[in-house]
Amino acid sequence: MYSEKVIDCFMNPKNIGEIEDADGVGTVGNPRCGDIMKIYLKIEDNIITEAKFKTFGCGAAIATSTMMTQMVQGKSITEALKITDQAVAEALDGLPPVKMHCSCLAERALQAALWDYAQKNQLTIEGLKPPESTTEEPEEKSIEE
Amino acid sequence: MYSEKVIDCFMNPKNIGEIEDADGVGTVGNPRCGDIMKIYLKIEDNIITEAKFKTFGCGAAIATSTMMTQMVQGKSITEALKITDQAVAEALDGLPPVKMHCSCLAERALQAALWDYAQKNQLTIEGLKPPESTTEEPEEKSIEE
Amino acid sequence: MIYFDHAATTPVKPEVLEAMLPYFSEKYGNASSVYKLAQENKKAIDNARRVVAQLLGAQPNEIFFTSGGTESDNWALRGIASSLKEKGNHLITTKIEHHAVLHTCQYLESQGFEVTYLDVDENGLVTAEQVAKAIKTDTILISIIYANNEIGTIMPIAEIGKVAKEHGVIFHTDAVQAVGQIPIDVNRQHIDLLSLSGHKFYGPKGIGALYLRRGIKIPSLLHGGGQERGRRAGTENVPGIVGLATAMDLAYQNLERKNTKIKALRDQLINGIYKRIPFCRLNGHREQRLPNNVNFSFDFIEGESLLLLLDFEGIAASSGSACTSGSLDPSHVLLALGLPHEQAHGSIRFTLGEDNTREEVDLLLEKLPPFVQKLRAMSPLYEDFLRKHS
Amino acid sequence: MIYFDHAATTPVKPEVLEAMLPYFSEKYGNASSVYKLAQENKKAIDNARRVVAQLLGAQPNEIFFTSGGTESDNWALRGIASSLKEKGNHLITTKIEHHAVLHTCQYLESQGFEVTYLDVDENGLVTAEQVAKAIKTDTILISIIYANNEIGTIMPIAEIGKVAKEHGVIFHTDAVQAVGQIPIDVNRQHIDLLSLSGHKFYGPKGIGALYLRRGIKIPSLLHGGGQERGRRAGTENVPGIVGLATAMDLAYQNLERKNTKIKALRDQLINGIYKRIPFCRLNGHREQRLPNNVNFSFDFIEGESLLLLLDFEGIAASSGSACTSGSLDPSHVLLALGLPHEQAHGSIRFTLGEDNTREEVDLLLEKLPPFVQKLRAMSPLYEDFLRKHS
Ligand SMILES: Cc1ncc(COP(=O)(O)O)c(C=O)c1O
Ligand SMILES: Cc1ncc(COP(=O)(O)O)c(C=O)c1O
Repeated sequence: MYSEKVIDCFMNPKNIGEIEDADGVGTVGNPRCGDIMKIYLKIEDNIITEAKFKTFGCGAAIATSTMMTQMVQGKSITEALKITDQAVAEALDGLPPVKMHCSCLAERALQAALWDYAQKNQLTIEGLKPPESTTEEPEEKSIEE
Repeated sequence: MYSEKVIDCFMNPKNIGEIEDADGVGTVGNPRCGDIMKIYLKIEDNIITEAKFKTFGCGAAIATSTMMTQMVQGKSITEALKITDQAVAEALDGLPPVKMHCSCLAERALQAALWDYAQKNQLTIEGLKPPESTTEEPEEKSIEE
Repeated sequence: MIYFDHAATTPVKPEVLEAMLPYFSEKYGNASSVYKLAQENKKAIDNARRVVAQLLGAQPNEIFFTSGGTESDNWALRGIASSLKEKGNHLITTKIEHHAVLHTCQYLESQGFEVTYLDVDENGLVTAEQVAKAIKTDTILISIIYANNEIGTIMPIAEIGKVAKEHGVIFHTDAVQAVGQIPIDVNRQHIDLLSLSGHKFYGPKGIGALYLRRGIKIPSLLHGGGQERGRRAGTENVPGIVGLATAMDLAYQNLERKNTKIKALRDQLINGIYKRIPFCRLNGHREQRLPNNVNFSFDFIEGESLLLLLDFEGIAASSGSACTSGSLDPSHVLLALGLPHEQAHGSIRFTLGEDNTREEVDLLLEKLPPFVQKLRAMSPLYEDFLRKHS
Repeated sequence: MIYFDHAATTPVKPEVLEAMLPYFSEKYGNASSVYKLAQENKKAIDNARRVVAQLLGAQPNEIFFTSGGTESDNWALRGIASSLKEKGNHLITTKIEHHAVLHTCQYLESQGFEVTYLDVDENGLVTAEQVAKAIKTDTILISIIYANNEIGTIMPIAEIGKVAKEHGVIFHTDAVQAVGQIPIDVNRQHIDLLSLSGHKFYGPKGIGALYLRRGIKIPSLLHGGGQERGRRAGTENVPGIVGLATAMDLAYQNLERKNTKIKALRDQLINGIYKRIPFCRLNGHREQRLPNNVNFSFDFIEGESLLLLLDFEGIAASSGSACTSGSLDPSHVLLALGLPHEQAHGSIRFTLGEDNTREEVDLLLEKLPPFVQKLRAMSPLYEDFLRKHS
């Protein structure tokens, strides 16, 4: 069901951990839907120099966390904000339909961390909205494709 | 589905044919239910000396015709009237449930032939009722056991 | 044994059984699970779905596996009835459907739906015009058998599909007898739902499929786990699904060549019977007919007794539909053609298969006349007939 | 591969496959036909029905073959609901039924029936008293799962059956997980309807049965030919039926000996996990539990990711019911036990089979702790927990 890329990112996850003095931290998801993603960012001169994560979730959630943190590292905030859930999923050679929400989660976790950074530094980052409650309700179960 | 006795009576039927100067002839059944049985009897001194049949019908109908005509031969009318459909079915080592109506048919064909004999000779035979219309409706189809 | 009852069921082909075998005891995983063993089975199912879809001109996500033709028919009719009951309560079908459709229609009538059962002509045909005339503003479904299981008559499906489409009415066809014998294209023929069953084309019993055009929603008939994309619950019968697809694929290989051969046997049998046996009649359309179907009424005799005589010579055939043998009712299909009861009771169906030979047909043609004669000699109907005409 | 997912499905036993094989390509006749080939199949079906009946303490004419547990459950519930709707519209079931029962109940609710979903205790048990209390004057059916597929808890079926009988309410049990593992007697346990499925006890997929007590009438779910004495239409899946009966017969041979062995492995696994892994909990009743079921919640981690790690070591297990893996919902069964969502998501089921060995369990016990540790190390929940307790 998973692509080899997903499996690889899951079996050999990168960027696991916390950043003690992170510039931005974002947590999304909730136990109810079985996925919690927490992203830590170091940001210098508008450039994301380091990204780490902790994730409670399925294989796809862990793989997208790995992929997302890899993709943002070295990117400017503006560039990082352009990374959509689609882009993460594509970089993983696709996700099964029932797992597409995991890539949304990664996108939202990143945005939450950037929002946290903006709040702390009293910045306005264009196009960045405040994260929805971190304990949002899960999307409706969708077995029907 | 059929016992060996039924198969034998069907494959090697006895007493097929007409009796030109029959003393009693009875026909029961109708094309609608797929069975027509016609029985010819020769009767001398209250004894059935000869019985023949013509039957349009399934294997069970032909087998019961054979069995019935064999069973009545040499019997007195009173004895013959005691031959029930159950007795015919038992003599055939049983009939499948959906085919039990065939043995009823044989019993009724015999009674119709005896009734015809009684009418022709203005006799009253105890326990013998006039045959129901020979074109009666079929019983309800019964797949449920 | 000589088997002339391929419309009742067919043997599983060796290649089909071989394709199925690994899925019983080796690749046995539950296709809904996460691990590898299960995922392999999921792939096998996906692949089977693709094969079935492609052979019908459909998309894989329009194919749903079921437990057989009966379930597909039940699901199609009850599904559409239930999902469109706000729109209307009228269904159109024919008098010569298989019981899986007919009894479902009767069930729907008991639930307040109205069903028009179209008459057929003496060959078992309905016309697209008849269908068009029967459509009312509250018609929600047209269900017409593709090819009849008893008499082999093939309906003008593409024309009926066109009428259905023009009137915006959903069109289901019970193609259980057609699939594997006739090329089908659900788009060109404007078919919205189609039922098929594996064991009719050398696949296994207990597996079938429903084609459901994308965009048409019907509720589940079997509720439970999320299998078949939430539409048909129940642990997937992987060997069955693989077997069905393999068999269907094989059936459509060299179809024309196989049909040429089978039609030749069929015509040899039809002509041979006409030549050798008086007072008989071919039932069903002479040309618009399944390549493998021969159905005759023999006057004055009853079908089952003829079947038994043939059986003792090792020849297997059927009187009408297999399911109804052993019941008292004469075939509703033959009655709908206008046959009198005694002729309906006196009909026999021979359905040929890929492995039947000229020699087998020759043998049948040799055995049949004396058997018919034997039964006529004991028939009171023949006696009456001879008396009248002597 | 090491297979610990026998509750999802089991491999077909060689003896079972062997018994089935002749019915694919040799004895392939349609069991409803008249001729010999078909009659042999009819005999095989009759024989299978006798075997199944005898193992349940039932009569052969109380057994109806279906396409699986799902169909049996759907048929039982909808059948009783439909035939008794004049008498009442209330059903009683539990919160931990399989979806085949649960979703059918929800369907019935949409049709105007009222359903009471009984709570279970922290071990997944309902009591006969709970059932008795829930019975109302318009209760027409009690449907209780015999043994739960996720947590293995065995319900007090005989006591519930007694309550049902005393109140004159019909009692159905979904025994799909119990059949083949636990001795069942429908009379002693006062069971009126019982569902079972072949592939759960080393039989084939796509075949099941419904036990229906003599005298109880339910309408058909699948309408069509007169198969299964007019109750369940569709050409009989002869290899499936023969396979189911053969497998069920084998399952009940030396049952006690096999269960002693499996229980020993189960207890080895339970005790081993408790010994090696902190912050975990056995789900389901410790004693009133299927011999082959082990279900653990591991705090702070999610089940599927643990499954994947195990899969890469060639170990197959399941998180909750196989059908719901891949959905977003945590198991409704675990939630009903009172587990918080994160623990429900973090549960794994190991279900043992006759061929599993001590060595395999040892291997699992060796692999499991580092995998759990690996996932905890990347879990934000574990991070929070450590922070709070440091
Ligand atoms: C035309 C037709 N429809 C439906 C069916 C039912 O298929 P099954 O018996 O495989 O359920 C059959 C065969 O029995 C058939 O010939
Ligand atoms: C308790 C229970 N009921 C019903 C079913 C459904 O059986 P099947 O998938 O064979 O239709 C299952 C297994 O999937 C089960 O475990």
